[in-house]
Amino acid sequence: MKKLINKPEDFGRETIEGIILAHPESLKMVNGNFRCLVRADEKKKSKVAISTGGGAGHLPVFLGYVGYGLADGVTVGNVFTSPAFADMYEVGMAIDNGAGVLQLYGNYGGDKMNFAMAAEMLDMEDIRVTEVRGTDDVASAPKGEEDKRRGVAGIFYAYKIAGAAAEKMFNLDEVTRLAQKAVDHTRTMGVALSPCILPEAGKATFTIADDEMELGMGIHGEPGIERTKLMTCDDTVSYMLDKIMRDYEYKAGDEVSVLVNGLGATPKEELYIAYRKVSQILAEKGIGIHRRYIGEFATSLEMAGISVTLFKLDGELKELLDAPAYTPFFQQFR
Amino acid sequence: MKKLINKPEDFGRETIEGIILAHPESLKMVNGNFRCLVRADEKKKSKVAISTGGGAGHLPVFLGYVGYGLADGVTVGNVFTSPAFADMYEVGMAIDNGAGVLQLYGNYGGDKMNFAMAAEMLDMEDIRVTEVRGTDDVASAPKGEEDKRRGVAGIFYAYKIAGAAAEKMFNLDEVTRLAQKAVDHTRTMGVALSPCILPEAGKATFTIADDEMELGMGIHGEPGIERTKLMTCDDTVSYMLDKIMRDYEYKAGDEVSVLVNGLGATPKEELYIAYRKVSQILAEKGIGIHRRYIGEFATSLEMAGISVTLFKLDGELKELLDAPAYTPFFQQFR
Amino acid sequence: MNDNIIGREDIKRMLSSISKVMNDEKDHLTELDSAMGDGDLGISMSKGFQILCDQFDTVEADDLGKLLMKLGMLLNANVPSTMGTLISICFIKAAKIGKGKKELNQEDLALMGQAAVDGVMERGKAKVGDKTMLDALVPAVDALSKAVAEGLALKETFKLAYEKAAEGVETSKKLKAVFGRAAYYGDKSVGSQDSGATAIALIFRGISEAELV
Amino acid sequence: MNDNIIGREDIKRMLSSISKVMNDEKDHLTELDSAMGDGDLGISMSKGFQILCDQFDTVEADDLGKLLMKLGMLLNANVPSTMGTLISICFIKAAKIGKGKKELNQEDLALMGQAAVDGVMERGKAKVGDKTMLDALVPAVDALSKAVAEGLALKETFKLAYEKAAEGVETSKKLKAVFGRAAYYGDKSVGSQDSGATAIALIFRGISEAELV
Ligand SMILES: Nc1ncnc2c1ncn2[C@@H]1O[C@H](COP(=O)(O)OP(=O)(O)O)[C@@H](O)[C@H]1O
Ligand SMILES: Nc1ncnc2c1ncn2[C@@H]1O[C@H](COP(=O)(O)OP(=O)(O)O)[C@@H](O)[C@H]1O
Ligand SMILES: [Mg+2]
Ligand SMILES: [Mg+2]
Ligand SMILES: [Mg+2]
Ligand SMILES: [Mg+2]
Repeated sequence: MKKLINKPEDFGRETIEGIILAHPESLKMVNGNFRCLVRADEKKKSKVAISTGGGAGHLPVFLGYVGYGLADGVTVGNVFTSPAFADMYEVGMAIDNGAGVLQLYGNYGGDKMNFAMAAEMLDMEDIRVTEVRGTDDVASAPKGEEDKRRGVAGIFYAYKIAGAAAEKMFNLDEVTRLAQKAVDHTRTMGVALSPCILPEAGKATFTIADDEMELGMGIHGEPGIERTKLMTCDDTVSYMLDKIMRDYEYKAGDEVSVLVNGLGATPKEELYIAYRKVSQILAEKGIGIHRRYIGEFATSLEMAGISVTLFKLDGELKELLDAPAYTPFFQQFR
Repeated sequence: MKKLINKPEDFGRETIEGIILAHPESLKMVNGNFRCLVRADEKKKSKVAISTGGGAGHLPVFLGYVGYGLADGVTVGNVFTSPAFADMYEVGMAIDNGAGVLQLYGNYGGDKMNFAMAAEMLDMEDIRVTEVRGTDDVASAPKGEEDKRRGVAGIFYAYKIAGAAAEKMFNLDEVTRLAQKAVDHTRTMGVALSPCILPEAGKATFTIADDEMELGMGIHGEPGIERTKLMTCDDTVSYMLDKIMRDYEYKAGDEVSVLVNGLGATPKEELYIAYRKVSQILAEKGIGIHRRYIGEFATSLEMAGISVTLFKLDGELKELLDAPAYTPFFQQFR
Repeated sequence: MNDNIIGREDIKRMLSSISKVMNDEKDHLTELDSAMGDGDLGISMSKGFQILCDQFDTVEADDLGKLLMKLGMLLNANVPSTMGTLISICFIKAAKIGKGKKELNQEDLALMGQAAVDGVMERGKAKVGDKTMLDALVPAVDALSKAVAEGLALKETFKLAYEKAAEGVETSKKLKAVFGRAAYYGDKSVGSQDSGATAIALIFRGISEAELV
Repeated sequence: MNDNIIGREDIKRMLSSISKVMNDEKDHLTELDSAMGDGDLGISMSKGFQILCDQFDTVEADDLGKLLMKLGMLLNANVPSTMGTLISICFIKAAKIGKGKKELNQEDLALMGQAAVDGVMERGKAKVGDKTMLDALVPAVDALSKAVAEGLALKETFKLAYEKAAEGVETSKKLKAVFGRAAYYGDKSVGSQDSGATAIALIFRGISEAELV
C-alpha cells in the first residue's frame, strides 16, 4: 500500500484535522467532533439548512461542498462507510436556522438508513426535515428504476442548485423541489482504469488487468456494466455519452452543463482530452453547453478513471447554477 | 500504459484543444497555433506582460497560470520538453502592452536556451525583455548554488507576486525585482512514490520498489537526494521541512505561506494529512501561516507524491499575495 | 425489584449486566463474525456497552425517554457498525415510548420491544427468516409481550424473552443469509448461527441476569 | 552566380539543394542518431528543410535579414529538437548581420558564419572537441572566413567550407560526447561520428552543390 499516511486507523481523523487547520474561517466542528462539520461563517436566520454526509475517501465529496451557496453541514463517516445517525442529528441541530433541514446525500443503503433515523430524531425536536438523494449513475440500475441508482459526481449539481435556492431564502418545500429536480435532470456515467486502496484494509478494492477498463464502475469499486479492453479516450467518451443520451431526453437546441470528473489518479490533461470529445459530440447534436466543470469533483482515493455528467438546464436551473458559491474546495464567483 | 488518451502523439494538442473549447472566454491561441496561448480578455495598455512556458504534462503548470493577476501568455512544448523560441517570440509579441515583457519560467536547460533566443528576437522588435527563473527545489543543488536549482511547484508564488505587481501597473524593473524576490523567498522539497508514464514513450520514467520512496525527486523524475523505505506522512513532512528550514532563514515571529502540492495520483486526503503536520511543525517554531494552498499546483502526469513549499513573507509580498487572481485553473477572490 | 417498575437505576444495572456478558462473550462473537463477516462484532458490542456504562452518570435526564435517546445516540456515535446502528435504533424507538416518563411499567416495556422490532424492520428492510438479529429479537419481544399480557413478573418475563432469543439463535443456523456481509457467503452461511442474533440473545441474557432495584 | 553576391533567389536555391541532400541522406542520419541518440535527426532535418523550401515563397521580404529571421523561426517552430533549434539559432544570428540588406557580399557571409558559431556556443555552452555539431561548423566557418579574406570565389569558398566540415565529422569519431543524448553513452560514444556534425557537413554540401544565379 503506497500512501503518504500515518497509522491507517488515523487516516480519516487526520485528514479532517488538516482541513480544519487549513480552513478555520470556513469550516468548524460541532462539539469538537471531527465527524461533524458545519460552516464557520455567520448563520442566516430563516435560511433553509442543507445537511449532507457519507463515507470518507471522496474529497471534495462531501465536506468540500459545505460553504456559501452549497451545503451547510456534513457528517463524515469512515472511508466508504456511512456516518452514524447520531452525528447526522448533531449536524442537523447545529445548522438549522428555523426554516427546516434538507438532507441531501448519495443513494446508498447505509446512508439512507442513518439519514432516515437522523430525520426522525430531528423531527422530535420539531425541526422539519426533507430528503433528496443523488441517483445520477445511469450504470447502476436500468431506466425506470432511477430510485435504485447510486449517487456519484453529479450530486454536485444538486448541491449547487439547492444551495443557491437556499441562499435566495426559498422555503424548504421549494429548495427540496429544486434539489429533486436537479437530481432528475442529472445523468452520470463513469469508467475505472485502476482500483484504489482503503487505508485500513491495505489492499486494492478490485483487480483489473493492465489492458482492461471497467465501464460503469461505481465510486467504491462496485461492478459496472462490462469490462473491456482499454479503449481510446474518444471511444470511451462516445460510449459514455451514448449510455447517458439513451437514458434521458436531449435534443437539438437543449442546453446542458457538463462535468468531467477525475476519480483521483487521472491527470487533468486526460480530463481535457475527454472534454474535447464531449464538446464535439454535443456540438454535432446541436446541444449547447452552458458552464463546464472539469477537475476532481468526486473521487475514490487514488482510483484512475473519469466520469462524465450531463445536467440538463432550463431557465430556473440555469439561474441557480450561475449563482456564486464558495468553499475551500470549490469557488464560483462568476 | 493505462491512460485515457487517443494517439499518444496527439496527447499535447488534444489536451489544449479541450482547454480552449472549455475556456474560450479565458484563453485563446496566437495565429491558430495551439502551442501559443494568451489571455482572451481585454489587453491593458502599458501593463507589463508576463510570458511563461515549458514542457507539457504539469497542469496547471504552465498554462493554468495565464489569467488575471498572473501571467499573460504561455508557450507549451511537448510533454516534458521545452517549446520552441519562435513560438515564445510569437507569444511575447502578442502579449506586449508597450511596457515590456517579463519571461518567468522554470530553470531548465532547454527552456533557458529557448527563452534567451526569444528575448533576443523580441529585443530586435524593440520590446524590452527581462528574465526570472524559478529555482525553488532545494533538493536539486546545494545551498550557495541556488541558480542551478530546478523550478518546481513554488513557481506559483512568483507568478502570483509578479502578476499582482503587473496588474497594479508597476513598471518592468519593479515587476522583475518582485518576481526575483518571490523566487528568492521560496523553498520547495518534494517526494515521489511512483513514476509517471510519458504518452509517447509509453513506459515509466523510473522504477521504484513497492515499499520505497524517493526524497527530493524532480517533477520529471530527476533523481533526488536519497531513496528510502516508505516513511509515514509525518516523518516525510518532518524530513522535507528540515531540509527547507536548513536552507533559508526562518525564525519565531516570521510569517510564511504554505503550498502543499500533489504530483498527480496522490489523493487530496493525503495532502491534508501532510498539511496537518506542516502546520504543527510551524506552530512549534512560532512561525505564522498566512494563506495556504493545498491541491495540485504543479503535477507530473499521474506520478504519486507531494511537495511542500514555504514562501517567506514580508509586507510587500503579503499585499501582493493577497491580491485577487483568476484563471480557469486557479481562482483567488479573497 | 419495585412492583415490576423500571427506573433509571434499573436501566443502569441492566446495561452493566449486558456489558459484563458482552465482555465475557467477546471472543465468541468475534469468532462468529469472523467466519461470516468482518470479525468486528465482539469488539463493537463489548466496547459499545462499556461506553454506555462509563458515560451513564454523565447523562442527566430523569425523563427516561430522554435518557434512552441519549444512550442510543452515544452508542451510535461510538459504534457505527451495522449491529451498533441497529441496537441504537432500538434505543431511539424505545425512547419515544418512554418520553416524559420517570418510570416504565410492563406495558411500556412491551411497547418498547415492539417499537424496536418495527424500527429495525423499517430501517433494515429484513424480516424474520433472513438470518439476522431479527431471528432472535422478534421471538424475544413476542415472548415479552405475551408474558406482560399474562401478567407475569418482570424477572420471569425477561427470563422467557432470553430463552426465546436463544432459541432464535438456534433457528438461525438453518437459515441462509441474505443481508449484511454474511450474504456474500450465500449457501455457505447455512449451518452456522448468525452473529447478530447471538448478540441479541446475549443482550437479553444480560437483562435477565441483572439485579434490579 | 553574379559577382560573388548572394540574393534572395540564391538563398532559395541553396535551401532547395540542402533539402535534396537531407532527403538523400535521411536514412543515414537516422541510423547515426539511432546509435547514439533518439533517431529523430533524419526526419527532423529532411522535414525541416522541406518546410523551408515549401514555404519560401510565402515569406515576403526583400530585406534578407528579415527573410533569414522568418526562415529561422519557421524551422524552429516546426523542428524543435536540439539540432532544429541550433540551426534555427544560426539563421537568427545570421539574420542580424543581414538586417536591411537586399544582397549579401562575401564579407557578410563570413560575418554570418561567425555569428552563427558564436550563437551556438553562447546558447549551447559546448565548444570544439565536445563531439557536437560545432566540430563541423567551426572548421567550416573558419575556412569560409579564410577564403573570403583571401578573395576566393564564392563557389570555391563553399567547396572549401564543405571539405573542412567533412573533415570535422571524421575528427568527431575520436571524441567522447559530453553534450546531448550521446553523452549518456560516455566512452561508448568514441568511435562513431557525431550525427549533428554530419548534418552540418550535409548542409555545406548542399550549399556547395547549389546552382546560384
Ligand atoms: N438489514 C439488516 N437487518 C437486520 N439485521 C441485519 C441487517 N444486516 C445485517 N444485520 C445483522 O448484523 C450482523 C452483523 O453485524 P456487524 O458485525 O456489526 O456488521 P458489519 O461489521 O458488517 O457492519 C449480522 O449478523 C446480522 O444479524
Ligand atoms: N549543447 C550542444 N551544443 C551544440 N550541439 C549540440 C549540443 N547538444 C547536442 N548537440 C548536437 O545535437 C545533435 C543531436 O541532435 P538531435 O537529434 O536533434 O537531438 P535530440 O533528438 O536529442 O533533440 C548531436 O549529435 C550534437 O551534434
Ligand atoms: Mg461485522
Ligand atoms: Mg464492520
Ligand atoms: Mg535526436
Ligand atoms: Mg529528439
